[in-house]
Amino acid sequence: MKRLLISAAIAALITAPAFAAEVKIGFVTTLTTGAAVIGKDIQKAVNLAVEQMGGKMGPLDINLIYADDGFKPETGKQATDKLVKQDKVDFVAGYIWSNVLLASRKSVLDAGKFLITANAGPGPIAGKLCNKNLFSSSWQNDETPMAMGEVLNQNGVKSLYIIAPNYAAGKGMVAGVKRTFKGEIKGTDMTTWPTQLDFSAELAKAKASGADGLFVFYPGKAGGAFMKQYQQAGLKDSLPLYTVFTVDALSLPKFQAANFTDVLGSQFTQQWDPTLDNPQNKRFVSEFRAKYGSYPSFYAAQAYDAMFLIRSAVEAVNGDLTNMDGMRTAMESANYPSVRGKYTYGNNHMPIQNYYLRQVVKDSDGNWTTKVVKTVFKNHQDSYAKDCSL
Amino acid sequence: MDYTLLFVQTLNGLQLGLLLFLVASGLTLVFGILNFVNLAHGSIYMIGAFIGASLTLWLGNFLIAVVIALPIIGLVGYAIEKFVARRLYEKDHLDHVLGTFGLILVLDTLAHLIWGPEGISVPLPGWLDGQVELFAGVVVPTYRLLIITAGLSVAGGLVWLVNYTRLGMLIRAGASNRTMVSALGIDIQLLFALVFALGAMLAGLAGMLITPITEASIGMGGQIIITAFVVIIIGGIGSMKGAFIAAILVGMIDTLGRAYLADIFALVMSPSAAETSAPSVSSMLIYILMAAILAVRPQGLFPPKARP
Amino acid sequence: MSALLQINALVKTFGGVAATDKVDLAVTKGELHAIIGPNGAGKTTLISQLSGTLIPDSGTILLNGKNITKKPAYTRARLGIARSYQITSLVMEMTVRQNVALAVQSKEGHAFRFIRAADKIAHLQNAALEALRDVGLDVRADDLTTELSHGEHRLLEIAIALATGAELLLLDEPMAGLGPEESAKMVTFLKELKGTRTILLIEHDMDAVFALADRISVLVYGRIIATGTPTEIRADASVRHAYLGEG
Amino acid sequence: MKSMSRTSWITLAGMAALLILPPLFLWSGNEFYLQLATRLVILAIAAVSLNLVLGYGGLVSFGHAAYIGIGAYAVGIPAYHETYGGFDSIASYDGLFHVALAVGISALFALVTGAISLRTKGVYFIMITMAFGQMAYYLFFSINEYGGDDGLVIDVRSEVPGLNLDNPLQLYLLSYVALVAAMLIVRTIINSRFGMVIKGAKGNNDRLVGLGYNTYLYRLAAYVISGAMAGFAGALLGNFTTFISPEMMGWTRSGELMFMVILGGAATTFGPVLGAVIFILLEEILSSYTIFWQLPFGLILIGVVLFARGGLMGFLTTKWRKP
Repeated sequence: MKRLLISAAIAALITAPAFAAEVKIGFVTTLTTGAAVIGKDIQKAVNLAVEQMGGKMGPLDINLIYADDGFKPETGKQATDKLVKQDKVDFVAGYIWSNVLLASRKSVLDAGKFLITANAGPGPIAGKLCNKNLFSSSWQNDETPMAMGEVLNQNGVKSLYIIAPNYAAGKGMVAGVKRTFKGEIKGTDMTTWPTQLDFSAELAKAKASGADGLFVFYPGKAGGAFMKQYQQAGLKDSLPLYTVFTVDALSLPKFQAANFTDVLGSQFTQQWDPTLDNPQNKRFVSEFRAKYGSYPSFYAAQAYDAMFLIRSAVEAVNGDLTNMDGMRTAMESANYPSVRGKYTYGNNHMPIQNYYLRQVVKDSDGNWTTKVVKTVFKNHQDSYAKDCSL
Repeated sequence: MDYTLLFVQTLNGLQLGLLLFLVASGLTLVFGILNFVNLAHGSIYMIGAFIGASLTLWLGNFLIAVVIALPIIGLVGYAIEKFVARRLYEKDHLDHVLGTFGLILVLDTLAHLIWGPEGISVPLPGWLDGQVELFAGVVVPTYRLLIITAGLSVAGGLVWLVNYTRLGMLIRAGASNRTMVSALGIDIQLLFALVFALGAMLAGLAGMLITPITEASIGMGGQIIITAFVVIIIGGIGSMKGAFIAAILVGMIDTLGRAYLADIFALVMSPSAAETSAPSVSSMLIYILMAAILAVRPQGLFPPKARP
Repeated sequence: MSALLQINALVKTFGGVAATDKVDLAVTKGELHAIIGPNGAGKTTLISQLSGTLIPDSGTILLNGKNITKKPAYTRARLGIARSYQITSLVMEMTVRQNVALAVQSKEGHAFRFIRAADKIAHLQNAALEALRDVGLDVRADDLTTELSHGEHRLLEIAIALATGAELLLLDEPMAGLGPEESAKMVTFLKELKGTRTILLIEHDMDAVFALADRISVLVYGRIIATGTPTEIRADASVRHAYLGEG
Repeated sequence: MKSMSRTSWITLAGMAALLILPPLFLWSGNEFYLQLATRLVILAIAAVSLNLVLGYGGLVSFGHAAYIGIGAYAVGIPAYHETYGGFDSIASYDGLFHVALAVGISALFALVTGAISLRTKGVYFIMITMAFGQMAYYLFFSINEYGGDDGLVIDVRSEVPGLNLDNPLQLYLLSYVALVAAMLIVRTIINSRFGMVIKGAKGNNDRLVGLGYNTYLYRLAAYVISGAMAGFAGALLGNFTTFISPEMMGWTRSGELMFMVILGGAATTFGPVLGAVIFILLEEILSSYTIFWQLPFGLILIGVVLFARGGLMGFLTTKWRKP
């Protein structure tokens, strides 16, 4: 065992010194457990981005290191520590889960590296925990449900029943929709996360409440479970469903394979859609589909953007990675081709961007995908920016 | 009070309870007869779900897939017994816990390798996909009724099997007296393997039945196994009757807790406090129930008779 | 003559069958009182109720006039009852000496003493060795208990019971499974012990019982059918009929 | 008793390696391996404390991760309030206060749950301790104020007189000293008269009761001591990771602690430490090769249970005894 430790140390010694002409990017995502389906999609997008960049950012070679957070904050933090301390990366990107990001944030920022969140957007990092070296290529948690609340108002929904998982993001989503929805909230059920996947009791209550609409947030496999039970309960006509982060490009092929037609036509809000009309998005979606045979998810789109954001920083300083200020200024301008179209950064380094209403449709080949119905918010800024001291 | 809603929620609780019973019955059977603690029982439930789901997509019919998948999961159980479990019987419970903990890691990773991380959704035949109006105002999903029916039939079948068949006689004898069964010239190793396979089929069936409601996914076993253990501990480990009653009890308490706890709390505290505290308490409810029952009855509700 | 142990109308039933059926018994201080009876007569059930591993359904048990009927086993032990088991019950993973030291240490009132190593506490170890010497096991003091022979286990059981300093010893078939030679040794030992402690002895070996006992009670189907000196018992017609199978 | 000296030798060599190697990692520019060693040593403390009840006492506690979590929150919550205000009576950065809180609350939790759990035996005990662990998990999961499932970031480490815990080497050495202390404490307890009762009750509870020991109380005391020590390990872990989440208290974490004890060798002084070392290294090495590392890991776990009775310490001492 001693020999093992020593040889590990020697091996580390040999590999540790960074060979200058490369930019090291650590990408933290979920590669094990059932949630690995998201991490896999993200990997596809990131690999595609690297390929399209020809393996280079400015004069530097890209050295990309993936790390698995195991769907657990503690594991994610350990993985982050290793990236920062052992692999000595220049950028740490990724982070699907709010709790993993919150746990890992300090390790990256204390080491003076850039941290790019490509999905997670808990309130604190947009507000009091904002940092000059922390950027988001996604959104703040509350914004998407706020957009949905606005849609509900526009659709004339008078009363709403809410079902969401009882964890931080779930509570954030509920707070978000309540912030903009002007009608009456008939009831709110918070379910045990992530273990509870049978929603019969909640659906029965929602139905009995007599609300006009049902708002839910169930990411990942719980979303599939919820959609099915909603269909089996036959509530489509009496209690229309409004979701955020529940239906995505990862679940649609499964629904299609199971011929689960009720999901067609369902609507949800998001800052991106594969049909958005800009050259970068067209290239991304078509090459992604050509290479992997499926539509990219919004997770993939955000991770893809994160890579181009990083490239814009490296190019701006012409590969001088010691010029942190130069790279930061470059990223703050968001001067890179984003798949969501042009957006800007707020003082807290969260995107100020549009939110769209999306709808599930069949594409010309019969694949289930989404299209944009309308723009709900234009250049929307999150509500935590004022708490950020930057 | 809305009695229609109460009735529907009771049905929901019954359905959850019966599903739990399917998992717990296999667990308690294996423990009662083989004195074996099997944490990996949940992984068998998961594999059952995956096999059932794959066959459903392949054959295009859920019910036929279940019928074919059942013997397959039985074989999987048999293999697990033969290669791992059998070697653990003679060791103590701590070794069972650790060995089957390792088995969980192995089976979950194998499932990831075979089926990928995505999980599989399963379509139901049209006639199962709708709703039934039991009586005025009480509309329930057809499939939930199927689960209730299946759970009750399996419970009945187990009662018959254990009490009125030769295998059941051997099972009961094996439970109380291994030497006697061996002395009768019966291959006790085969008997044990069959019991284990039967337990696997029960867990697998539960997994197959839940997939149309949720989906087959990695890690689904780790979630149910703890609840199933709570059930058999409350019921008294090794007792089939205990497992049944405890499963229904846990299903009811969990469902009704989710449905009514906030209302009940609102009687004694502010509505907003009730709304925030109710979900926390309801997620702990079954553990509180278990601790309370064990505090009064350390052997559970129906401890099997002491073996002299 | 005062009764150290007084049992009144003790009843314990298992599934409707009375294993002990209104047993009355008085054990006098200093005597060796034997209980005999056919298999299944309820002897071990009786002992278990006295030691506290079973709690009687009804009736009373008095030790030195104190009611201990519902007291847990450890309390009874502290009040002065020590038991040797029919089926050897020792801590097999410990050394012989440690087994006895545990018994010696039980006299200290409590063992919430965390610092000093038990093996280094002289008076404990000496007392343990002494008890072992009494039964002739001192040479094996530092062997693991599991390495001892069956006969030695029986002796160790006695040594442990002695080392507790208990006033009343409940000996449940100390001769069980012993060869003739070992049995003889045990009888000699019990003879020496007699008079120093009050002993309630259950034993199948009739020769041993009649050689040792001051008084004998006969237990049949959970009832005491006779109590008396060995001579009286030998002469008792009901005993001969019910138990010794004569007449 | 020849194996005795072998055991001591292995223990001393192993502890010396743990003292010397990690600082070398730091000085050779591999701070990450020092961090790995810190986590390892802290988990070893928890394993040593679990060994007191599991190894020596035969009480299979399947909920010990809860104490680690409680200990970590005992650092995080006072620090959180000191930083962000509120709850003035506990708001503090004082390390001694954190430790007192961690040990105190853990002991209290062990006392209450142990009092109920120890009434049960065997599998019931395994499962009820797990149930209490899950309760603690869901409790912290649902306290929004401290982050719920998002966990709680500890912005400021405990302030300990004469030490700076932000210095990784000092934190490591403190953990190391704590580990040595934990080993000595367990060793002393186990050789004491109290320890004799605990070990005796594991071997033959009825016998001990028959001798007049209310073993329930002794076991409860051991359970409380073990819980308090694990809580202390949690306070260190909180300072090390500067982050706490309920996930640290889940039942799989408890299972991992049990595995460390069994892997290294239950009821030995050094076994749990060795188990923690091997466990962390295996996890680190296997997971650097494949994301499917849990497959070989699980197989090793099964192999250890099936073939390595007595754990690695048993294996090493018996192998070496033969000429």
